[in-house]
Amino acid sequence: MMNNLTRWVRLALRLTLLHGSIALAAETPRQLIVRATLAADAATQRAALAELMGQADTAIAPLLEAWRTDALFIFTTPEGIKIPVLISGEKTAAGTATASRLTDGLPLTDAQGNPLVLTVADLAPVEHNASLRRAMKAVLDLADLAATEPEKRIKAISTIGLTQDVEKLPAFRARLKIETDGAVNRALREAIALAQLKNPLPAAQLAALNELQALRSLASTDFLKRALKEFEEAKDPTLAAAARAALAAVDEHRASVDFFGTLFRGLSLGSILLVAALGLAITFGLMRVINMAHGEMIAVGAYTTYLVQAMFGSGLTIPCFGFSLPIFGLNLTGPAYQAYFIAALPCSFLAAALVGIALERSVIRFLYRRPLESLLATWGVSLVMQQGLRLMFGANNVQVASPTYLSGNWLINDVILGWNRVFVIGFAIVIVFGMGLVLTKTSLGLLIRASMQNPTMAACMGVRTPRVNMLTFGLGSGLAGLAGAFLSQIGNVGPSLGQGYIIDSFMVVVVGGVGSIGGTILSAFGIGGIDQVLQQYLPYVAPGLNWVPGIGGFLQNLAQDAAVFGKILVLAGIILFLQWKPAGLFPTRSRSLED
Amino acid sequence: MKTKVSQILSLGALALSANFGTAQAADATVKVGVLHSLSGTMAISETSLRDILLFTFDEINAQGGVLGKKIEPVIVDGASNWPLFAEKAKQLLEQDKVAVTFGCWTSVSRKSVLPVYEKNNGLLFYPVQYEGEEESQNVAYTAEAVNQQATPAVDYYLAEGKKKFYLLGSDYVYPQTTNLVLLEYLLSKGVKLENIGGGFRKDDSGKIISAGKYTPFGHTDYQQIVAEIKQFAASGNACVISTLNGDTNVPFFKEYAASGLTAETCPVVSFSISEDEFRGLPAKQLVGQLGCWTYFQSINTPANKKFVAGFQAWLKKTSVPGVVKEGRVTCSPMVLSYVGVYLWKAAVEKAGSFEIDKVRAAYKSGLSFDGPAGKVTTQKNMHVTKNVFIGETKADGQFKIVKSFENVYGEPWLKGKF
Amino acid sequence: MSHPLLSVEDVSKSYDGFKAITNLTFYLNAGELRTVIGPNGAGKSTFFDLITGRAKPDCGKIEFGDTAASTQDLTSLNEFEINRLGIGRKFQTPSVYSDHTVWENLLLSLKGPRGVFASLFHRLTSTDHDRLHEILATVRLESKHDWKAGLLAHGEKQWLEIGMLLAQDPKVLLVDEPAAGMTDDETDRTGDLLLSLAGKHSLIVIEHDMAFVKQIARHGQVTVLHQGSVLCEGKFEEVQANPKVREVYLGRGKHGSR
Amino acid sequence: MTPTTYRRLELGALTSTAILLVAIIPWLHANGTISNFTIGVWGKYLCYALLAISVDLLWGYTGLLSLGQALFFTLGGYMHGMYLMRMIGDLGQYKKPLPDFLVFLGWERLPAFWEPFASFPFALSMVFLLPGIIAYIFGFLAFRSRIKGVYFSILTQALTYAASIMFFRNNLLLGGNNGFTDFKFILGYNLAAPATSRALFIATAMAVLLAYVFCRWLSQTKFGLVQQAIRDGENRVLFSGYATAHFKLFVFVVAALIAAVGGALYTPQVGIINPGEMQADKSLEAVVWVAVGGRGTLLGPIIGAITINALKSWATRAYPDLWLILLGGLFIIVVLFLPGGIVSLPTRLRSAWQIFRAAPPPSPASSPKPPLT
Repeated sequence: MMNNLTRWVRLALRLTLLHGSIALAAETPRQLIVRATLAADAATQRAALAELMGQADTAIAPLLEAWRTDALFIFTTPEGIKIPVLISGEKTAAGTATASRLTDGLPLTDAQGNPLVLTVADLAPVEHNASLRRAMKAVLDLADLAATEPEKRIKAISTIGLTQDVEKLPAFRARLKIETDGAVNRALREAIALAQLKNPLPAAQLAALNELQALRSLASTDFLKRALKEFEEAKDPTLAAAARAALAAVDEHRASVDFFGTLFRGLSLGSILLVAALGLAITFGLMRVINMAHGEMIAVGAYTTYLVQAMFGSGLTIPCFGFSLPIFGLNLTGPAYQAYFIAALPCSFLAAALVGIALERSVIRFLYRRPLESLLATWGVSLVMQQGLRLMFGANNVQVASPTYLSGNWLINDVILGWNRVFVIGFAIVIVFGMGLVLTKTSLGLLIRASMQNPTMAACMGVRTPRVNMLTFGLGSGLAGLAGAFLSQIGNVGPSLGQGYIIDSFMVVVVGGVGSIGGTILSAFGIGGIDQVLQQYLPYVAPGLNWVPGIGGFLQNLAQDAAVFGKILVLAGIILFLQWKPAGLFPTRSRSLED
Repeated sequence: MKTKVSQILSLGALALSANFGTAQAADATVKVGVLHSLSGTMAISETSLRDILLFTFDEINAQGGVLGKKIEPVIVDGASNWPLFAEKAKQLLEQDKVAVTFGCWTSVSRKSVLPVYEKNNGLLFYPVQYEGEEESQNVAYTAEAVNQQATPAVDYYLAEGKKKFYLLGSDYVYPQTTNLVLLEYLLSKGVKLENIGGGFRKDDSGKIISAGKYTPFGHTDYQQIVAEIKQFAASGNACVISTLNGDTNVPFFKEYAASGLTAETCPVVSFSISEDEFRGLPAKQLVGQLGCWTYFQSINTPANKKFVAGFQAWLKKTSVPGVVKEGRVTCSPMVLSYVGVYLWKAAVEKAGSFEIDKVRAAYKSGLSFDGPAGKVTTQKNMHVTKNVFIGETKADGQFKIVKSFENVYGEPWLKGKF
Repeated sequence: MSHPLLSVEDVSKSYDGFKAITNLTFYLNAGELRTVIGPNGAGKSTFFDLITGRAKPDCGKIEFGDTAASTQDLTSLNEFEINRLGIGRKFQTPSVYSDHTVWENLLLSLKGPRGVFASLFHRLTSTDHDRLHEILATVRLESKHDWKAGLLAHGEKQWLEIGMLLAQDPKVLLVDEPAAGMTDDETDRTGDLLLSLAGKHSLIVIEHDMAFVKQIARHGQVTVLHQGSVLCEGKFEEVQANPKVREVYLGRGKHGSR
Repeated sequence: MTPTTYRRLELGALTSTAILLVAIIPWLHANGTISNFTIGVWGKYLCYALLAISVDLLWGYTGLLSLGQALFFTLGGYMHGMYLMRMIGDLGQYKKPLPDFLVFLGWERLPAFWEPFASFPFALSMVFLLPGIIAYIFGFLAFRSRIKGVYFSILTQALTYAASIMFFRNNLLLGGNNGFTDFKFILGYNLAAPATSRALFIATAMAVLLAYVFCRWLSQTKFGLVQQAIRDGENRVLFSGYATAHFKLFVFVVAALIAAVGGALYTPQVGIINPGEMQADKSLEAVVWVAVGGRGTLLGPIIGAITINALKSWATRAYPDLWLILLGGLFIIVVLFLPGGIVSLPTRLRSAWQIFRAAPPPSPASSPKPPLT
């Protein structure tokens, strides 16, 4: 491995020599970086950085990395000489630290040779902007070709590949010979093929086109289109045909990516709907309580997650109703801090369950026989809770950061699977099973089912129905709280968070069949799936609407707003669906006289 | 029944009489209206403007007021309810008889009160970036016009070598108009139609009239759109121009980061995210993305440092109820509110009177004020000339300024100009 | 045999796998007073639900008509259409409009056009007026005609509902446990009233109270339902003597009578 | 109180209210005692009263809690608004003959469906037709499949929600989020003129009085009896031979029309109509007015709409932070403790007073109604 590396580096060096950028080779990489940091304008800086390209000095990567992360500073001596330095060693409590010079990596000393102690806040960090960072990245990318992590290698290869830089070809080819990882291999072949499109030799171009066709590379779309145009202008039928074939293969691949992507997105949206609606499936489905404050229970869960996050971090002060309420923080860092989300899950459940129980005791228990009025009273509660959250946490949204294990993605055959989405799906499954177990295997579940099916009978049998009602409502609310913890990873956390989910949740439960958990699950995934399918494919259908006389163009524009138009179609579909099955997918029939 | 009838009658009479009384203002003060949403969805943004206005009034009053009169704010709540804005505007103008009003955030609230101000010949200072295409004699637009935000941002992107532009926005006037202008602007700069993403809108004859992808307020599901952007950006050199407003940025950027798109592969410039909105955004996921405003808190000038320090000091000691004291920042709409008050003061002092017509004439004559973001100058068309900055977001929610444009003329009429 | 007014043939109905009615066949002749008895869960109420259109049978035929020519299939009609053909129903639990006065309850039930616009411009004729007073007298609620129905005693509500049934002047009256909650005296009078109606109208009466059944089944037939189908049919005495009936009632008798 | 004296009293009260609203208040406005602002605000309250009446007709009298009345209100407003937009002519910001928002969307020609709205009679008929047809179709589907109770509420809410996200789209070519504003003329009269405000106020007052008289008449017909019977026991009505779906459909359409008239009068007086008015919350707010005023009564909704909105105007100024808590709390209290609303207060107080004085309990006929639904 090491041997390969040195060989490759030597190769790269030789290349640089060949291409004549050796004029300034007298400068060491360190000197180049110093020159870049001290230069006044971005262009000079970029030029200096460009010379670093392909250099093998191990000092480059850490220094550029430090620059990118604002750890390089300019130290100005009393004489006014500017010395770029790298802060070395730990910062003291007073914010001071020792530093090393960029020129040679030696500690920064005063005239007597004693290490200088610098106050970090007084130093100016070396500036950088996007174009500079890109230049640094290009340097690092090439170095990244040999990185140990395959992801890093792929990223580097793809980035350089898009530049279609013929000069990078030897490096790629060399790497290709030794590369063992399949995905990296693919990226290399893609990058080589893209660069080869620029090759003036038709045979090489043809090979590149065939390669891209075989790879079905999405990234090549624009390049293929451009190439096709050139070939057509040059009246080269063979190449044009090959380009067309490659484009067709890519398009076909894109269609399948869209299809599986849509499937995944439908699944993830369905899971969100399910998680949001599950609590309602209990309070509305089993207890027949129309809880319009369900959305606020979700918000309570989300805010609890926020609080737990703050407690794991540095704490916070809540300007609660005009008073300042301090919440102490544990000041955790690293994985311990990241674990906040795990801790937040039970907390959100409990917090929302407690709020739910309080709501049940204070308002809902008086309204079991008056469902319409429970709708109205809980709407009042929802208004009060929203404003209460606003007064406690401010009208602003609060920040809930995604833990590292939830921010990332898998790319499977070009279909993006975000970890947060995968987690939501998994979570939905766990929660459904968990709830199924509670309802079927525990004594509480038994009591719940008994009391919900026939409260009078259950009461006669000695079940303390009010208590069971309270706990059931608590369970439903707690599930809403869990949903809130979850939604904090996907959307924003604000006082009106719940409002966005309430109508959807009711729709899910009604379509599924009130009282049927299985129906709720099916309808959540059905609605989620249809929504995503419409969102993905409506724009393709849109031009077809042109035939409608008079308003064809109008309809076409409307259908372009696929996200909204799809949603409207789903709602209209639900109304029509209820014509066909008024009691939802899985109606729970009753023989009682008055329903 | 009789009691019921008499009840409603007396109730009505009571409410009627309650609406009659208008307290006469003391002579030593001048009444100034503050018309923002302090409740409802827009309260998130607009309460900050109320705060900065109160700070400004205190600052001016401490210096002796305007024409020797202390400013007496009349604060009303538009409650994010557009018809209520019109009602409250009527109240300010017809009952309180305010000399000037500072207010509104959304375009629709401005559109809602506009007829009221024109009917009563009032004067409204409007401080928030807007779509332009309006030039009322009763509104002083200290706000950013489209050419003080969107077109400079495109210039910056073009200079950075971007070739593909994806237009994404919330579905309301500002994004629609901005993208309409941007479409013309991009085409005029040689960007090809197929390199403009987000979809097109056509008129009856099939002619493309506008571009962009629009999502409703409160939209939470950006999976599909991000997947589309990912494909759009697959061949590189792409960027996103976002006019998404407040709330929807959170799900969008979370999805954006989760899909593996970054500021380096495909940067996003957002016109509606200022330092204040950052308080509710996952800053980590936005690092490196761009913003474009006529003020950033990070502007490193003595004037700005003094302004920021002054506001923070005011926050500490103020006793106004409902003012959040922790974690406050300053941002462009706040500064434009601040600047607006001073420009009005300058106009009043030049006119030597609070009379609207005279103040307007003075205002249009080209007054200048050195604000936190440098010099602003009023124009004949009720807009102002000011400096434009492009900044990169940092993890602490501040912007690092990467480019600035000086003295950009505020032009509301851009459609068909390129 | 003359054409039956109401014929139910081979009808089955199940709820979520529970068979409420199985292959039930039943004929009712014009002017007949039929009493239906049977233990709890025998499917008596479901039987009424099927006739009145509240439930649709899974299979089988339900037909109604004086002559073969005018016979109509009830399974394809809904509640109000069946009612308009002349089938009235009194529910097990008295269902009156509790927020309306007694008078209004009867007025709403009075035979006449039932359409939206007819109701908007409805005016009470003097015949209607007389008819309502007559019914009030029959059900002995004259003095309480301006009471809210919800304030009536249980027995009175039963009477009011019977009155509402009378006001409809139906061809067939389906009466579900009319005597429940009545005093002995009231029960007697109810029985007399039902008997007096037979002949002009046809009646099916579901009842638990055997004394009452004995009273009203003097001339008519009794049908015993068990587990959703007809166990036996015949005169009261015959039925009483039937060993199968005895087994159903006495063998599991604890559930049988209330 | 005998029915005759009651009736005479009611007639008297009605006449004097009519004179107050249609003559005295406008006269006071004409001579300057009542400001433009006040008459505008009261005009708005009366429009809301119409919306409340429509909610009450459905909920209070028929037991149908519709959360979609704001939709019909707004549709009425939009239909009239389209006429008012056309009347702006080329006086808009762009000085072009088509509405401003179409210009900024890039349109250069008026879309076909905007054409006929230049005619007031056409717009007026659309005020009735569009909400009426939508109510008819939705009601037909909902009542046919026997959707009732909370399901009906949830579905109407979904309908409103779907419509509102539709109307928020600029591509619908109805002004998107901004809706319609900046109206100039109605029937050739300047909308900014006090006399026009006054005329609109009188028209609104007359509409409210008409709606009141209509509901009064309706509640006394046999139709009214059926309607209330449906509320108390729909199955019974069905088994009495009434096609309840037809009755419900009729009431639903009539209520939609009343709401639409309210909306049509609202647009010119408030000066803006936008989809914010048809959001789910607005319908629920209208339900609050009715609940607070007293449902199932004729005066309740009117009193409720005016009281709550007057309270809102005051509270959003005096205690903006607490307004929602106040509204929500009021609602919870009314639902839990005062199901009869404000109009039931005198009876309640009287009976409380009687109990306090240990007088015999009131006779059955005059005792408070049992809770509905």
